[in-house]
Amino acid sequence: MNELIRTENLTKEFETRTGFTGISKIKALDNVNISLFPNEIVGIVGASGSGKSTLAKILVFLYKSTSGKIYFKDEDITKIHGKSLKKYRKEIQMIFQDPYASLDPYHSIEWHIKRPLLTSHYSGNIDDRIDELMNMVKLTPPEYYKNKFPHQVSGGQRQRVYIARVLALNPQILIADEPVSMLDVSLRIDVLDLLSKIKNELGIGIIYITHDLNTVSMVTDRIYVLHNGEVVEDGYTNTILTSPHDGYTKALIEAASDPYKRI
Amino acid sequence: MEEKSNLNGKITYNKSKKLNGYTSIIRSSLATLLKNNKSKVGFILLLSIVTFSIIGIFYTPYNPNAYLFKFSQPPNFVNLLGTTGYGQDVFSELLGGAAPTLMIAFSVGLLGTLIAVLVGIFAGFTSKTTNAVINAFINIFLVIPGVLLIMLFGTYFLGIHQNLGYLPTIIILVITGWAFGARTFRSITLSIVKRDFILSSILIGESKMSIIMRQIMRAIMPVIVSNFFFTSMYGAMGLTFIEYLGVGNVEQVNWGTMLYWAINYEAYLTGAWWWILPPSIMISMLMFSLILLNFGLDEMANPSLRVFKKKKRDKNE
Amino acid sequence: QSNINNSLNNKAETSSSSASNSSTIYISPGPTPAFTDNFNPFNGPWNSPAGIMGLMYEPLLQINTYNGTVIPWLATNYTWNSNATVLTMHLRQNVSFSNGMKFNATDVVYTFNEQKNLMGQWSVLKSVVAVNQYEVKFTFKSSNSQYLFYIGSNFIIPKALFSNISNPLKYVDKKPVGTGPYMLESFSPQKIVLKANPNYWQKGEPKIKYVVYRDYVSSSALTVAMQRGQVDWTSAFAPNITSMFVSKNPNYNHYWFPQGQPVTLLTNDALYPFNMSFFRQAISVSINRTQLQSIGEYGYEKPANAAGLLSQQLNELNSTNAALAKKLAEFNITYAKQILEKHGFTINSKGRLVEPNGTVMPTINLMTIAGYPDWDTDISLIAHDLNKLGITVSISTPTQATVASDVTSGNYQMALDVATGIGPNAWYDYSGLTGPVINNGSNVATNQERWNSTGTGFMTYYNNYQNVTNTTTQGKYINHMASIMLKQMPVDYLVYSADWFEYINSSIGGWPTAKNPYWIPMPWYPGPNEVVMLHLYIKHAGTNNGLSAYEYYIIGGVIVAAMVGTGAAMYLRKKKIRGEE
Amino acid sequence: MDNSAIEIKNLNVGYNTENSFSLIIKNFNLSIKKGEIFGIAGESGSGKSTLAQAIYRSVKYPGEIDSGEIIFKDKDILKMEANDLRKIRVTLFSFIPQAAMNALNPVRKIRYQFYDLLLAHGILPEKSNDKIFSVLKMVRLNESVLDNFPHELSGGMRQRTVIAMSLLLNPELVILDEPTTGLDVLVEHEILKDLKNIQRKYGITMIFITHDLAILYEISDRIAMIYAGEIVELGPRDDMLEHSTHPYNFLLLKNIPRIGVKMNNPIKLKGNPSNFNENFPGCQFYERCPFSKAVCSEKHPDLKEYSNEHYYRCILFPEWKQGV
Amino acid sequence: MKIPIKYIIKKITLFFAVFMGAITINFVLPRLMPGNPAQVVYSEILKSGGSGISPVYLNQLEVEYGISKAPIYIQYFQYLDNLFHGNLGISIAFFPEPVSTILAQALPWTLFLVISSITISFFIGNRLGRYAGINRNTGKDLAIDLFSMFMAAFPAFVLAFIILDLFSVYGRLFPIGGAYAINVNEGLNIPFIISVLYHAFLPALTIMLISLGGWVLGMRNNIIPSLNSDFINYSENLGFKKYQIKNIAYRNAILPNMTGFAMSIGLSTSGVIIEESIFSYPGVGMYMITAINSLDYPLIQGIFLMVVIAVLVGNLAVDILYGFMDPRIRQEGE
Ligand SMILES: Nc1ncnc2c1ncn2[C@@H]1O[C@H](COP(=O)(O)OP(=O)(O)OP(=O)(O)O)[C@@H](O)[C@H]1O
Ligand SMILES: Nc1ncnc2c1ncn2[C@@H]1O[C@H](COP(=O)(O)OP(=O)(O)OP(=O)(O)O)[C@@H](O)[C@H]1O
Ligand SMILES: [Mg+2]
Ligand SMILES: [Mg+2]
Repeated sequence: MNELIRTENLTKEFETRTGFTGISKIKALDNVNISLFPNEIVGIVGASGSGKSTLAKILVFLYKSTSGKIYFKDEDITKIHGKSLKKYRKEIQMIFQDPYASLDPYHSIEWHIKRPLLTSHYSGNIDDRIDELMNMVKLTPPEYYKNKFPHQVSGGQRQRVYIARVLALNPQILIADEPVSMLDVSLRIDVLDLLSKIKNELGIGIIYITHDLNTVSMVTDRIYVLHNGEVVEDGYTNTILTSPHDGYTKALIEAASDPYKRI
Repeated sequence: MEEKSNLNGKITYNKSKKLNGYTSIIRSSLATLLKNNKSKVGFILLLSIVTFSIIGIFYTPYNPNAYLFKFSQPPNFVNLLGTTGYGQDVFSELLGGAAPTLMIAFSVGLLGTLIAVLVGIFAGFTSKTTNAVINAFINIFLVIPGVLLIMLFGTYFLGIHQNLGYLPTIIILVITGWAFGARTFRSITLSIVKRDFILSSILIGESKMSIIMRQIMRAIMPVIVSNFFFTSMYGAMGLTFIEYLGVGNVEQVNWGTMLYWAINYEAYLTGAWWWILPPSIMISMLMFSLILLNFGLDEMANPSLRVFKKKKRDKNE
Repeated sequence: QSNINNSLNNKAETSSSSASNSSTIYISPGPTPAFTDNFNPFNGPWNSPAGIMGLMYEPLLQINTYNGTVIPWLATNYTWNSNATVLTMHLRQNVSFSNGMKFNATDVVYTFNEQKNLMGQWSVLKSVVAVNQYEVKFTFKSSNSQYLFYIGSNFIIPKALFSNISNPLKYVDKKPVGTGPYMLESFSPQKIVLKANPNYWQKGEPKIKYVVYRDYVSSSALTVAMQRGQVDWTSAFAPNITSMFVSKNPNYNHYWFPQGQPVTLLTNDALYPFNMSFFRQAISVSINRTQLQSIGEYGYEKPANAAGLLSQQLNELNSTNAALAKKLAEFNITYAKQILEKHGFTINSKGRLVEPNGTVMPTINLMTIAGYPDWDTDISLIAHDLNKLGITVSISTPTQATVASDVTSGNYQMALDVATGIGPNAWYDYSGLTGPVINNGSNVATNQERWNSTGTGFMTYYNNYQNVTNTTTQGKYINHMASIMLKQMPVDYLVYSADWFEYINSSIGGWPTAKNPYWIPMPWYPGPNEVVMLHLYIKHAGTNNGLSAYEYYIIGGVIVAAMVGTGAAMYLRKKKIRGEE
Repeated sequence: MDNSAIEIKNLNVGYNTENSFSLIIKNFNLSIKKGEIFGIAGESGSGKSTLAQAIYRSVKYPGEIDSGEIIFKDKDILKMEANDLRKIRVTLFSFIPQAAMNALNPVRKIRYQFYDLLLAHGILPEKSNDKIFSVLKMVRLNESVLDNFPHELSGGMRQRTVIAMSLLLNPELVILDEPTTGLDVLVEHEILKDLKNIQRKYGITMIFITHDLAILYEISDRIAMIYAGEIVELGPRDDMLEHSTHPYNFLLLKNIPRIGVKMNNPIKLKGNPSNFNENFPGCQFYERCPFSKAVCSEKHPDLKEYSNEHYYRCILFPEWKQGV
Repeated sequence: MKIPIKYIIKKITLFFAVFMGAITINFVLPRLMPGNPAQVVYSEILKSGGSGISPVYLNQLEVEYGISKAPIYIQYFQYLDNLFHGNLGISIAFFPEPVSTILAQALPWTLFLVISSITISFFIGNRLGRYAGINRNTGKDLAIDLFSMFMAAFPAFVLAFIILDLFSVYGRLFPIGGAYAINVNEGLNIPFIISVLYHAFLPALTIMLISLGGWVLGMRNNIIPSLNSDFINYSENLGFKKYQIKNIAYRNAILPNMTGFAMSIGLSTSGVIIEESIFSYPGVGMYMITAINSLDYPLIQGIFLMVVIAVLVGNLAVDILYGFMDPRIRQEGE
């Protein structure tokens, strides 16, 4: 099977001006090559500032890459814009880190799920589709939640509302940028389970971004370890977690918390 | 599971059943507004001024324009607030002049806010360069003293348009009064646009227009209302100012022209307080009511200013 | 150089303040923002403060525009040739400029010729030549007996000082030198001090040694200054002069408001319906001038007569003309309607005026200058009055500049403004109304009402008037002109503008009054004000205004002490707060 | 009890809201031993921060301490004069609040913030540079941070600065409210290690509050789980880990993903967090407990002793445990 | 102290952009006004009896006043060129005084009045606001709030008239106008200084009262969140003394008011027009009114330019100062 999405030497530099003349560049991504297949969850791990969010935003074209290429189903989409960008965006969606900020506080939950259906000119019965989506993310019964506003539901539920919202577009790829790091332990599992479930049921490819190696081990098939914008290690999750090669990976594993350990 | 209050009991589910459309938003914000004592007073004050002005449209004891009485009479039973130095009835002028004054204040508020919102949101939502250009443009208007512009434009309009009624006045005030709001809206939009829920809407393919109308406008609603109040205040003050400088339409009756004539007659030197004080007090009441309303809005938008009465309950309860 | 100047100035200041007790008059010509440090006579007599030039520069003759009295001044007498084409001025000898230079015919010739060259003034003069050192001959291109007034009132400029200056018009003259009774002593934008000219040709004059012009920015500031006796002589408008000024000190505070030029309702006579003289007449009688006086003009400005003469000159009219002039200026709406109905106009059921051809009279615009509250009130009153005649009037108040340019270019229907000329007899009153009829759209200087007098014979009398110098003949001509005017009424006269004049006679005496109207009294009127000035004398020492230097030092001490005290208290309090807790 | 560093008795804390006063911390009793790291865990909204603030008597309006006693050094903190309380802060005990990265004055250099602190406690700053240096060394910060503004430091450095300030005057007791939340994993790990070292070295008593159970178990000596403002389980760390007596603790532990440990369909909590209903007569955890039975909704359970120093608040124990 | 260069460059660029915009408006506006000054002067002379004058004189006046008939863009470049050489032209109303002389004479008075009164009102307003904010929701707070709101709500010129009336016309405590007494000599001597202070008192008081409200309410609304902020809570936790805490809150809350300060110095420079004319104060405001009435373009433009520069420089100065005072800005830029 072919990759859904693949990057080739993706590099991103941010420019910051210093002094009168100097322009200093921060390399947020440095020749990153990743790929994602349908029906798999790929993890991107790294500490804060390693470029994880930057990568995600480039993939959904919220940022432009400095160099490198992006292939969507073997088609070079690095330079798309306008209509074709809109079309591409239907295929790739992003889940944000903070479920408290990613939903519009002034709109009901139903509105959030309905909008993508309207913008993508969904042909079937919209109400049925909303119910279907809400059931899929286990916001049941749908009627109970539809007219609520984001601040009236828990963080985990918000994240699920958000997932329903992006699933409404039938994307082939989901990018989840630390989707559970703001959630309580008791809610994390639910959301992670949901991600696995939609992967299995819909065959979607998911890029799961996190700094928490614990959750990575739970859901991902493969991981890329990102350090200062570079992929320092990649491979099957189990292999890497049990026998890491890179020092940085080792440090990450060492720092991962575990109630059975003692500091 | 029962519907029950969540999140510190602040919002109850049944209240939010059908909170759709702007009217209900306005209604509910009004309710929040009126919870605040200061804005409640402001609202009542404004309401009474508006009522006063509406009465003035249909009824004044005497013709406010006609010179019917002895000059400079102090208040008495025939002329509740005395007469002007020209023999007009001050109370009739005050009553009849209310509606035009409010009309100007609120038109300036409305138009000024409209322009400010359009420019501000546009600036906040376009490319970096356009944004910078608009920012400079806004700054030009902020930096150029309004008074000078009022005088210049005022004289200009005096010169060219003679039968436009209050239109020139309103135009001048809008020209000089929109920039403050635009700056606010620009920076608010800039910060909102970076928020995840707007990014999310971009990603799901919403058009810019839809985002502006459905999300940004709604998010900045309290600011819009507050800006409307402020611009209206500017309109009321600006009107008096324009009239004082004599670059308005001094033949029409409103609170500004009342002051113009009173001051030209040196009413304060002749001791005709009944001529100069009523319009001043009415104008400041109008301003005052708007300021008070704004207080409530501030607390709405900025919860840290909010206070509740202590309702500590008995611990045995 | 500048050092000397400075020390001079300082000396002047101290001497002026010491002198201020004894022999000083405080003048304000009316509210102005600030005085200008330029006394170049080529810029005309109107430098700010208005009137000051008249105390430093002098004319050949002093002519009273109210009644035509002529006082020989720098000229001792003048003669006309028979057909009034040559005017000879005999100059006063032993007159010198304030710097000691002698005054003689060269200065007069220079003044007129230079003004002719530079400003296009005196174009009616063929030549100005000195017959000898004290005799100057003015030759006119045609008969021009009435130019005596203009020539006589012109200030004479010292040739010696100006002939070397390349562009006298743009020259900033900070050290004026004239033949007048005063010299500039010190200048600041808020205060100008003049000192008596020791070389003045009228021996013993001026009796008052210092003149202080004080700047009052607003009329209210001036009013208050008047109330407090801080100005002795001024020209200020105050809505209720008795309560605001006189009553504050009834023994000393006085006013006299002689009637000046009439305020006119300019009608654009080139336009329908104003091209019909009966229509203009009808308008004239439908205006309630008493109301204008009492409401618009605060009771000060009396209704004008329809002939348009200064009230001081009304005695020049014969009885028929006088009666008609009175009648046509009287409010009589029935008469107005009669006039119109006679010419086929009707009034419809809605009370609107209908033209003979059946159309309703369209709305007419009436404008006047914004910021003149009395005129602004007047036009709304007039609009009201005309409304009763069935004419809808819209009023507008643009800026002075707009009114000026609209009126000169004929871009108006009706305008409230001053259109008459001013001079010592009735002929001048008509001078503003005559002139070539020029199409609307191009600029005119006079005849802004665009009155076409052909066929009325008016211009014959007007022109002939200038050919004669005999007053009886002139009187005949005036009455001919007046009767034509009354029939034609090219403009409608409304009220006489008041010549504001207030004075305080606690320390200074000799003022013109209604009972003794010996001269035009306004301090801003350069020329006439000199005559008044020379009549004034000190009765006894005036009041001191302001604090003495000692008082200032005491106040200074108190302020410093208070500041130190507050500072110390704040410091101690702060220390206490920090020490606590 | 000589051994106790601080003792909380019958503490009730709540918030004034628009319509009512809602109790968050209810009848809370706890005694903390000298020299231990006492961990408090609970989900978001369970009242951890409220409790911490109450202990330090720094609850801010609309929050309010309703009643109770907090005995510290034989005195009731809640009844102390405000100025006396001020004086013992930082000198005897200190509090590092949640989101401490924002707790530094943004417009003042770190150095002067240290000086201000010294001044507040009547110490002349000029002579105390050594003290500042040593405490910075303790938290492994370079002296150069003194000349920086807070925004010039990374989150971890700011966090360390705050810790340093709180430790400056050698307090015996330190309350830390989520000291590492929001920090990078690696940094978090380091700070935790440092904290533990400091604690061990100087014998400071620490109250450590977090919602991250894994971290709590890594660092604490004793642990209290709170749910809806009440202790639901309390005991020594090892006991709590091995012998959970309350379903909440048990399930959370089970739900923590761990490297290399495959979770096969763990039993999950039901419902949503912070759905607390003060007036509910039964067990507050009833709605979320997968083992709950009808009895649970009827009577509010009391805190019972399971073994030495190990308490739990559940009617169904040990019944439910047999089901797993 | 590190210099926030990026921030300063940004501000200076904006400064020049705004400056160019302002001077262009300055060029265009007076030219939009109808009528021409020569005509006004000419018709005045005509009416005041100077009938010896012919229409040639009108052209003469136009040339003298520099009323150009060249195409507008050429005039614009001439204008820029003149500006560049510091040549502001010659006033028409005060002909032939150069505009720069008039400005040199008027501006110091205006600046003195504005800067002193705004500074005092800034100081007092911030203090009052601080007091109100610290004692919020008490009677004191309400009293201060209502007072300052009322002041802000009252038409400025009416307030000026009332003050003039009370203290000067009827009260006779203060002079009714002018910048100094008639009998003192200009210069650095005690009578002059005291006289100047004495005369400036009422206008300054008016400006102060008018602008007070803004500072009070601004400060109050800034300091309340500041008092609730994390770093204040933390300072309390550290056992800071009360005055230390108030100072910390105050210092953080005053920053936003600082920008307002620059703005208002500039804006008041023109806002004092009213106060100046009511109190007969010889500042630019009075000249402005005359200039507009007599269509004195050069003077209008000169004043406009001065005021705009004053506002801009004030803004720039405070912006830059702000950059130093609020260290956060140095990095973020805006
Ligand atoms: N808009 C931007 N402008 C300049 N630099 C940026 C920008 N966005 C990110 N960076 C820089 O790029 C680097 C990578 O940032 P990124 O947000 O991708 O990190 P991350 O791995 O997502 O971190 P975190 O775990 O904190 O979210 C950082 O050094 C950051 O400072
Ligand atoms: N200002 C407030 N007004 C009303 N209720 C509040 C306020 N602050 C907190 N609460 C309520 O008090 C309860 C406990 O809050 P607290 O901050 O102590 O929780 P927490 O356990 O520290 O949570 P987190 O892990 O999110 O920090 C919550 O239900 C919260 O809704
Ligand atoms: Mg990130
Ligand atoms: Mg907390």
